[in-house]
Amino acid sequence: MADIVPLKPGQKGTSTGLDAEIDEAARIAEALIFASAEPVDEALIVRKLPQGINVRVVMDRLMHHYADRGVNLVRVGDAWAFRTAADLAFLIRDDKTEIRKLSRAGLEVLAIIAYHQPVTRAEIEEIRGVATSKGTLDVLLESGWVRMRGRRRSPGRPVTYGTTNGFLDHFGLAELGDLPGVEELKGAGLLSGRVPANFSFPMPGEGEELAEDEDPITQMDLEELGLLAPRGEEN
Amino acid sequence: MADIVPLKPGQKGTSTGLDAEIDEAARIAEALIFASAEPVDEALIVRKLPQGINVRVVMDRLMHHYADRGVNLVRVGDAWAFRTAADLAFLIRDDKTEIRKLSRAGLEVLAIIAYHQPVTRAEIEEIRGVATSKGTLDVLLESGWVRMRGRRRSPGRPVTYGTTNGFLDHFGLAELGDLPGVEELKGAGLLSGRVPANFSFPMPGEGEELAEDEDPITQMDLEELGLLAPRGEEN
Amino acid sequence: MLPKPVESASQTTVSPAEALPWDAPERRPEEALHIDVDGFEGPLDLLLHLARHQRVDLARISILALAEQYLDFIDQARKVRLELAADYLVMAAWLAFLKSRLLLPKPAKDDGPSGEELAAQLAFRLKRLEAMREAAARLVNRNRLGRDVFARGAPEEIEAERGSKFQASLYDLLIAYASQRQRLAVTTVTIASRAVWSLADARAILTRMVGTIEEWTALDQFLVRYLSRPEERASAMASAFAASLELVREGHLDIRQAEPFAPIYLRRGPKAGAQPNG
Repeated sequence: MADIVPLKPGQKGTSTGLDAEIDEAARIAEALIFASAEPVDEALIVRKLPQGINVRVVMDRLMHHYADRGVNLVRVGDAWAFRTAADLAFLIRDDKTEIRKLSRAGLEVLAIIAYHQPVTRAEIEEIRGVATSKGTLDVLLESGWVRMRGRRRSPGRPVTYGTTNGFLDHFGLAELGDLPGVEELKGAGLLSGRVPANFSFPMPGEGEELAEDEDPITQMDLEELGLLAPRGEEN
Repeated sequence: MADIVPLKPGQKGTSTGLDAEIDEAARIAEALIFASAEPVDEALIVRKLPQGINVRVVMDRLMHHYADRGVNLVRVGDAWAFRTAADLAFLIRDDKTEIRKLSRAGLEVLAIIAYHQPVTRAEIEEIRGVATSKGTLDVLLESGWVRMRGRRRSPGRPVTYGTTNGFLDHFGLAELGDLPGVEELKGAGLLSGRVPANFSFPMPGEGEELAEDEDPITQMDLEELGLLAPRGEEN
Repeated sequence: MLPKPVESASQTTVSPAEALPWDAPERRPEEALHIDVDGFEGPLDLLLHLARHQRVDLARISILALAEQYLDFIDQARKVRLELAADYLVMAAWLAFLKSRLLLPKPAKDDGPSGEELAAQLAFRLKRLEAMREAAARLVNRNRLGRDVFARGAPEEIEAERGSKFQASLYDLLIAYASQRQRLAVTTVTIASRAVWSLADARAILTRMVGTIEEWTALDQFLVRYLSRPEERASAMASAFAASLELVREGHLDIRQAEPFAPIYLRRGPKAGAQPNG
C-alpha cells in the first residue's frame, strides 16, 4: 500500500494519545465525506469532531492517506469531497456518462466570470466586444456554476456575477487561486479593466510594413478564411 | 494511521512486481465500487482488472485496508460496496427526513414577499392574481425564510409579511437591495424582452424597521391570530 | 472610447431577398456572395481572427496594419453590396478614426486620447480577449466531475448542514418571480404585434409588379394578394402609396387619382424598363 504518512517503528497500530485522537477524528471526517456525493462543508466536519481537534491536521492526514489511492480526497472551497482518481476515468466512464455541453460563447462568458469576478454584464460585454445573447447567462445560472453575487456600488447598481462551489467542484479546483494561469494573467494586467502602465505593443511606423513573415490579406484569403463565400457559387 | 497491511521494512513505497500490480488493481476496484450507485458485481471487477490478477487477493487487500477506517468495504452476495463503519452510523441520518423543495407557488409567494415587503396576504394575491392557500404561507413561515413583520394600519389591520436574515443567508444575499431589478433579469435572460414599458420591480424596503403604516405585532395580536393560546386558558 | 456594440451584435446579415416575405426574385450572381459572420462573435472577434492571420505573436501585431485589413474587409463587403450588422460598421468607423489619429499630426488644443493611446487600448482588448479564450480552453480541458472524476455513486444521507429542511436556489426564486410577474403583465396588457410594411418592402414589391402592367390599374389590385389580412391593410396601403410616389418621381411609374378618396391608379412609367435602383 502506498501509504504516504511515515510511520516510526513501533508506533504502528499502537498510536496513543493525540495521535490516536487524530486517527479517530479522521475516521469521523472520512465517514462524513465518503457518505456524501456533494462536498461536505468543513464547518459541519468541525462540529462533528471531538472538541479541541485541529481539523486541518485531520484533513491533512486523510488527504495524504488517499493521495495515491483509487479515490482521492479533494478540497472544494470550504468543503471536502472524495472523487475518483482522474487516471482511472477510462475504467469508470460508461455510455451514460454525459456532461453539460456549453456553447463557445457560454464557455467564454464562464471563463470571464471566473477570472474577473465579481464582474457585471457590461464588463463581460466590454471584454468580449459583443452583446451577450439571450440564453448565455441564463444557461450558466441554471447550470449552477454561476451566481449573482451582489450589486456593484456604482451608478445603476449593476448586479455582479461570480462562480459557485459547484463550479470549483466540477472543474476540480480547490479555490479560485487554482484557476489555470490566473497569476500570470494578473501579473500581465489582463484581468483589469484598464490598459496596464507597462503594456507594450509596437508603435505605428514599424508596423506599417508587413513583417517578413507576413502576407497582405487578399480577396483570396478572405474566401479561404470562410469570411466570404467563393464568387459565383450558388446560394 | 491505522494501516492494516503489514509492511516489511524497506518495502514501503517501493513495492514492485506482483505487489505493485495488486496495488494498482486495488485502486481500480476501489474507484469502481466508490463511483457505482449499486453494489458492484465481482464479475464486473474482474473484467476491469488487468488480466491474470487474482480478484480475491485484491479484494482481500482492500477489505483489510478499510477494516478499521471510517468506511468499510463489505460483501453483498456476489457484489461489493462501501458502507459507513457501524460505530459511526450516528453520523448518518436514519429518519430519512428529506430535504424538501419549495413548490412553484411557494417560490412565487416567497419572491413576492422578498420584493414587495412589507406585504399583506391580500396584496400577494393581487400580485399573483390567484388566491394563496394558507398552506403556502405556513410552509414559508416554517422554512424560517418568512416572518410576520407587523400589522398594516388599515381596515382589518392585516398582517404584513417580510423575509428573515435566514432568507438572506440561504440565498447568499448581503442585503435585500442585492435582489436584481428588471433590467438585470432581462440581461441575464430570465425575463423576456417583451414586457410592457412600465413594467418594474419594487425596490425591496430595508429589512428590520417597520414602515410608517406598520404596527409591531403584540402578544394580543398573536393570540388573536391563533398563533398563541390565549393567556390564562387551560392547556 | 471604443464603440459599444448594439444588441443585435451577433446577428448576421440576410440577403435582401430573404428579408422579403414573398417569393425570392432571381438572384444576381454577386448577390450569392454573402459574408459569413455567423462564426464570429462580433467585430472584436473578427479583429482577433485577422490578427492571428498576420501569423505573428499578438504582442508584435501592428495595430495600423490590422485596422487597414479590417477596413479592407468592410470595403470588399460593401463592394458586393452586402449589409453588415451595425456594430461591424461602428467598429470600422472607429478604426478609420484611429487610423487618422495615428497617421496625421495631432491638432493643437485637442485633449482627446492620442492615436497611440487608442491603439494601445485596442491591442489590450485583443490580448485580453485572447487570454480569456485560452483560459476557457484550459478550463474545459481540466479533469471534470462526471467525465474524468466521479463522486460517490451511492451517497448516504448525512445530517444537513443547515437547520432548514427546505432547499431552493436564488435562481429558482428569481425565475419564479420573473415568470410570474411577466405572465400577469402579459395577461393584463395585451399588445398584439402588428405586421408592418416598411417603405422598402412596399417599394420592392411595387417595382416587381409595375413592370408587367401596361394599363391603368387600381393600387388595390396590385396589392390584392397582400390585403387579405385586415390587420396588414392599413400599413400596406400607406407604405405602397408612399413608395409609389417615389417611383413616380424616378419615372418608373405613372399615377392618377380622379378626386380625393377615389381609387388610385398606376401604370408603367416612361423609364420602367430601366433597372430601378432598389
